[in-house]
Amino acid sequence: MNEEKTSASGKVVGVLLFVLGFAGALVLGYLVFPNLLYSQKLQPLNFSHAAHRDNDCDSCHKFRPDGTYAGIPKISNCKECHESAQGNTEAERILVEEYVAKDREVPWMVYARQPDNVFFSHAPHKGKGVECVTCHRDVTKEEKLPPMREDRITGYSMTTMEMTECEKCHSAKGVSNNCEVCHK
Amino acid sequence: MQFAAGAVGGTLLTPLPWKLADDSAVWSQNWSWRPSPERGEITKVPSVCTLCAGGCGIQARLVNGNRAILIEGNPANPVNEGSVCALAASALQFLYAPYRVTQPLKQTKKRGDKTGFQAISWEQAQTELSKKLEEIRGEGPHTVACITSSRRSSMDDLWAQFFNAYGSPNLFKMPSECDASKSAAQLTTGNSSTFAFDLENAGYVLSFGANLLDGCAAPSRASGALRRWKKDRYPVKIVQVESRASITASKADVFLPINPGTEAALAMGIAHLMVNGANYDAYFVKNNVFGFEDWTDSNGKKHQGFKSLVSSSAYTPEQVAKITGLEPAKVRELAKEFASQPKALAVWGTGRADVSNNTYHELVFVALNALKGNLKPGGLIGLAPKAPLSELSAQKDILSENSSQQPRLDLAKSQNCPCPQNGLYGFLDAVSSGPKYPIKLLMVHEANPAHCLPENKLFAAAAEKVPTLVSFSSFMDETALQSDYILPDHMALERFDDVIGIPGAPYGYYAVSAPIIKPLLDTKHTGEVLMKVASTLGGTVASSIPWKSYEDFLKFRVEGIAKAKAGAVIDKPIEISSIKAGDPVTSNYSDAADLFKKLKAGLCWHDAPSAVTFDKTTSGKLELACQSIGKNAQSSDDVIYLPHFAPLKPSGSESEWPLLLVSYSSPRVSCGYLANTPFMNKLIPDSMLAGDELFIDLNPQTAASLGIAQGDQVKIKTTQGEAGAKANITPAARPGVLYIPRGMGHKAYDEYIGNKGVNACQLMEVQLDPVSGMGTVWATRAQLRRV
Amino acid sequence: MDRILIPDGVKRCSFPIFSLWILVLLGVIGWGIAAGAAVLIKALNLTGLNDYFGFGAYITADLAIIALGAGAFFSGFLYYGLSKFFPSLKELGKIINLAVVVGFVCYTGALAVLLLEIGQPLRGWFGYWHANVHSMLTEVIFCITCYAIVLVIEYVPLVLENRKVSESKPMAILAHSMHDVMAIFALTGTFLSFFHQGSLGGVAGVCFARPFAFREGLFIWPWTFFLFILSAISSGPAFTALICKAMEIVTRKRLVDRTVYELIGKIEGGLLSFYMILKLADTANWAFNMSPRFGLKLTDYYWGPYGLWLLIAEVGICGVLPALILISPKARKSSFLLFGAFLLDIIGVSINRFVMTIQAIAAPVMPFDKWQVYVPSVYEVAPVLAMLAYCALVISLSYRYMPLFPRETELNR
Amino acid sequence: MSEKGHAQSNIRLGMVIDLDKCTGCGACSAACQAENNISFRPDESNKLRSISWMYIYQLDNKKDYPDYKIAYLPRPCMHCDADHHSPCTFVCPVNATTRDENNGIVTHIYPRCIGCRYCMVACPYHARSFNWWDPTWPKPMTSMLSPEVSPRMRGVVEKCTFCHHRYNKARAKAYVDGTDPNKATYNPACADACPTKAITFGNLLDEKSEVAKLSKDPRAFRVLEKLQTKPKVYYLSKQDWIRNLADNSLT
Repeated sequence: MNEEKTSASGKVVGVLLFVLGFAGALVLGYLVFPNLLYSQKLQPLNFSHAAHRDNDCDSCHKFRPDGTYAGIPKISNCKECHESAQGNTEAERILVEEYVAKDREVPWMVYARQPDNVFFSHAPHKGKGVECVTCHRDVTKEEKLPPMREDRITGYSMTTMEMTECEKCHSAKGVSNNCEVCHK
Repeated sequence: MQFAAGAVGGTLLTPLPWKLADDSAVWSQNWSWRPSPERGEITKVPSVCTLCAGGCGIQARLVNGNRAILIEGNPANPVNEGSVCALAASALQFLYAPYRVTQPLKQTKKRGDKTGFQAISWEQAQTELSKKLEEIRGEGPHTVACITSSRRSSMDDLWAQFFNAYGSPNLFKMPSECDASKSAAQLTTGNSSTFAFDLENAGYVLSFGANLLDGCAAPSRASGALRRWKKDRYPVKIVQVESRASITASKADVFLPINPGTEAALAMGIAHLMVNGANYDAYFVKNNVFGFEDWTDSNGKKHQGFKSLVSSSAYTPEQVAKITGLEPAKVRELAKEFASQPKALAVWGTGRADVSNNTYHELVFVALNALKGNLKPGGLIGLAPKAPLSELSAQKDILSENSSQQPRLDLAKSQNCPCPQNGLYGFLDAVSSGPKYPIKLLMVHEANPAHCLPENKLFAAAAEKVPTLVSFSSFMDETALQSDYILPDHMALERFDDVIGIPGAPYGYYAVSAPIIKPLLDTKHTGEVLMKVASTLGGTVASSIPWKSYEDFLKFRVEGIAKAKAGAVIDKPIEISSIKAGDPVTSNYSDAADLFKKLKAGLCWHDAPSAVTFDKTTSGKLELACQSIGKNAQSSDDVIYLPHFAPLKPSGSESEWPLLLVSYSSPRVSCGYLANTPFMNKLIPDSMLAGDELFIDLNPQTAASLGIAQGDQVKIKTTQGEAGAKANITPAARPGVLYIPRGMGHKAYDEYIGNKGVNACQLMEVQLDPVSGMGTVWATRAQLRRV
Repeated sequence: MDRILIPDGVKRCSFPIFSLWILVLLGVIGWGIAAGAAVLIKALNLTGLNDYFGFGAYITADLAIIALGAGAFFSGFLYYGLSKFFPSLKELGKIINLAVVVGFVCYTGALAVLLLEIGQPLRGWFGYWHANVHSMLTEVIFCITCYAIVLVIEYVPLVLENRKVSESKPMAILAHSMHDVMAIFALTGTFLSFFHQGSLGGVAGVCFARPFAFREGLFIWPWTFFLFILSAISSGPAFTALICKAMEIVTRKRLVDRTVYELIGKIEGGLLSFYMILKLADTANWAFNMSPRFGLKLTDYYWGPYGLWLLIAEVGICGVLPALILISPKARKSSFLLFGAFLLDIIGVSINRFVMTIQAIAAPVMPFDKWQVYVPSVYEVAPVLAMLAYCALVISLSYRYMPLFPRETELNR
Repeated sequence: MSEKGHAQSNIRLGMVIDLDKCTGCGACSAACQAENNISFRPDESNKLRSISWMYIYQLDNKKDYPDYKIAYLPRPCMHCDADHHSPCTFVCPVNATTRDENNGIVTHIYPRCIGCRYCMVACPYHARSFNWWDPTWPKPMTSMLSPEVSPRMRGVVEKCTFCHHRYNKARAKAYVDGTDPNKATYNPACADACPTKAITFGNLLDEKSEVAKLSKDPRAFRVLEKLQTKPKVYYLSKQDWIRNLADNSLT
């Protein structure tokens, strides 16, 4: 412990070390950490929204009579056109061979999937005129499905809407923010 | 050190710690070991509940059509009007029960050894069963027997058809309260039907121990009746007569506490006062009742009539008071009230849905209602009408013809009964103690006699003598566990079934229970197993059972209704009790196919009530002197023909066994073929069960005399067996009487169901009714001491 | 062995004996940590808690230990705050370090136990982030945390005074400068502590559907807010004094002047008397005014093990009696009476915390409800004992290695 | 804000239970368990640790045989409408339990709950249950879990929600049908199940609703009215001994 001797250079080294630690932490926190936290998964097959542009959104993404939203269509919906292959892409082959032919549902991963404790109904949002793209990505020109990025700890999709976002819009529009409006 | 400080400072500025803290909380909100129910489209599928005989309309909620999540009442059904009971509300816990039998099993070790069950294919199971039946048939088909449920279902008729064609008389049903009603109806009216009560339209209800709200045979209907009685304006007065301050007693306006089993004495006492005071429907009695006055039989012999019997000194209010434990003044007051109330109805029961009553007592209640004129057309008592389903008739070959010479095994022994009925007890007794002929194969369908038959050791003793025991149970219950083969049926919600009438209901009722979901496991409809076996056996057995599927069989049965153009389908809510006997009900279906389609969609068929007819009796009147009893009678005493108070003495002496044990049923405990569900376990109060210990109810007075305190560990010993329990001291119990709930004490199933308390059936004594030969249960002599 | 760490001029027991004592304490702490870990891993079913007794031993122990730890802030308040006006309070400086240590251990210990108490410890921080400003518990969470931080800041200079540590110059400077600002912290702490002692009282007092605990109609609602502050300051210093006395007995040394004890006795006597007057008024109001309005009688609140003896013990034997002893200068002269009264005082306040936590929920409110009895399981007892052992451990270490008592050298010369 | 200390809307959902019709059969409670994914354990006889949103109390008139009478009192959450706050919502440190002033439902959100159990301490009706264990189901029975109610995790409190998920669904349907979502009606599972139709549910502020009429019936009472908790669950009985069990001073 001979502090007096090393004090001058020690200070410089100390500041340097501090800056190094500080910068290292920033790099770790902002660049490395997100990549560690989120996994990247590919959908079972590619779906090109752009290729389906001539259809209405509603012809696949529909409301059920009880007011609930069906979300991603079932294989029966795909089957209406894709009973047999419509082209020779790999995705087409997978769809027809693996799912249509075997009458299995495609295990799509939902980018906006909310956890079990959330009650979300599309009906009031649509009823109040909220556009799809307010919350979802614009898919009209999308050729390739983006990879699914899932939080390894929580299992949430990176693009799942967070509660604060819901609350912001609700309060801006004067809609109730009471817990049970969105939780079940 | 500086590096660390910098790193800490820097880290705090990045999202890392905050995101991790948030994520750990979010992680705790979505733990992977917490089940996440699959989402999807929710649909409703209507059906009819067949878990008990009540016939309620239900609807199931399904997710994506393949996962049932809820059973609700069907508002379109007139019986339950959208409601459900606790059992139906938890019905899915049977469907998804861990203790279901997942595929056919064959016992390869000792009976009862769970590890000895070997999975076999349906092919093998059916082949082995057919082969056995074929072998036995050559040696004498009457040595095959079956015990089936007491529900009213076409399955009963299919079994009967099979047994008739096969050639065995030994088909038995689990005991039911309706057995005695059937006997009484047979004796007094000559009809093979049961009495029906117009509960909804009664203006005054005098209930002799009927457990209307404590788990009766048709709980929904009783609940609906209670709702109507408790209306705001001019509510219906309810008087409950029994020994325990039960739920029904508490809901009643007046509770008359009596000694257990003495209800009929009180009814005789009321009749005594009505007759002596000439306060009865003399017109009806004079014109429609035989045996009220003294009568002469076909041999010209004179006999005493009911009038002279009931007005004798044996049934004075003082005598009745002595028997029942009531005050004479109470008896008088009650008699006056009952006689003077218009639309007064006397209902009765043994306090339990699953055991027969004493026939003479049954007759006493019929007589009391007859005095009130309730059995006249348009009266409050009718006969349960039958849906005109297509009749079955078996073709017989030489084997079945020959074996029909053989008497039913219970009759072989108890041939002294003048009016023999469903003699399961006689049968079991005969099998275990030197039968006239052996039983080589016993099948058990929709029944669990090893557990829920009072004095269940009789079944165990009989089963020991039977080389092959086959169970069709969907569940690994006590009986299935003891079987050599288990050929699991679909669970009730996975199969076609039907409901033919509702116990005690005056209106005609028929409903088809369609499956709500595809079978989950490798199970098979027992009806279809019978069809398959019959076709393998070939010949007349096969031609008697020509159907390929159970649905086809039901279609065939429904054709009968369509042919008769009878009744109508209820497609909008109606007040079914407002239909009177003889009211026209216009059919609203085009043909059999249309009718079946509607029934399959969960709608029910109904028809107007039918009045009591007396044209089938010898006298052409309501026979209070039941001449048919005389046929096999050993006694020449006139009283044997007449309704009278004739308690069957429990065995043991009062000095040795100073207490009486009475079992009771609770709507929160399933006590029949179906065990309790985990949901229902939650409903069991802590005054009934603590851990695995059952509570026996006793009066504070009884407890004081025995030196027992609340919650004490006790030993109960009856003439039939003994068990450890805890004491629950409650003023609901009559002094000197112990009460034990039924349906507890299962030994099979899983950790959620098994090992909870004591099975009442192992402690209760059964006595054979001298008229019908059926087992009756009311009280068993017992001792209780603190341990 | 550890000679160089021990302050100059004082005698301490031999290292092996000290190690043995520390090992015993560590054993208890280890046992408690194991039990606590089991609770965290296997969930709260291991405890004796149930749907009736949502609060149990953890909360009772926390409330009691925090009340008793109040000696820290109140002594600090008197010493740093009031001694300018009342010079006689300067005497308290002789024990103030111990008061800080006691406060520090009580609060940090309580926080650790609090973590076990909640069903979802990972979400514990929701209390700060999603706070409900109406909840008394929010106040408790905030104040306890803040005050625990203050206590850490107050405790650090003591550590820095260790002979070995203070050899380092920056440390000595730090210690010195921290001492200078200690008054500010002490007063901040006082404010925080007043506030949260009050909110702990509020926790029970605001349960307006729990007639046993609910208080209104006297002064500001919830009235228990002030009662809890008073009871805490009228017992906290007594607890510190009692610990000091215990240390004197164990170490067979004199650590503070007797005048300090008597001063504390005098202060506590006054406060306790004041508290008792209010408590009696409160009890009377509760028993004869509020409860009848809720349809209850005083006797409805007492049953079985939760008998009226609790009220008699709390207010009479452990309330009025020590108050009377402590306000009498003559009685304060007798060590037996003085320390006996301190003991009764802290038992009294502990009973109060027990009653306001456990009995408040054991007493049925619905007429058809039944009394229930709460029995803590070993998983609750062990962490609580471990917390006490932790307190003893820190106090032992502090005493051995830090100059806690400025007068120790002189008194034992 | 009104005098009551909370915003007023014209919807106040409430319930009336006719105790003279209730037979204690347990259908409401069983239906509630099925509807709300309530977990169960092999031994449910310790009622102090048994999760039940609709607990059925057995009342008795404290007389001797044969005057002894019992009655049943099903107890959902009372959804107290006390001024400013319900007893429980007042004390929750993390806003996990709140009262929706748009409809009066007292809600409890599991992902927010930290499990401090202060709300249970505050509730005099024992309407709240704690998850002392990890909720688990025998394997096949996970198939009967409803996706409309989220299964809980251990360490959180739960209670009756008046089946608010059904309300949400009814409102969503109203949007699709183009009707007024504020007029959407629904029944909780218990009211649907009741075999004697003893349970009536609806908007207490809608003068024409059955529930509003019954709540003003001379037979109507609430439990512990003296505590000013103002439950939105009313009971009906003609029998004095039952009515007297509503408040302590009456017994």
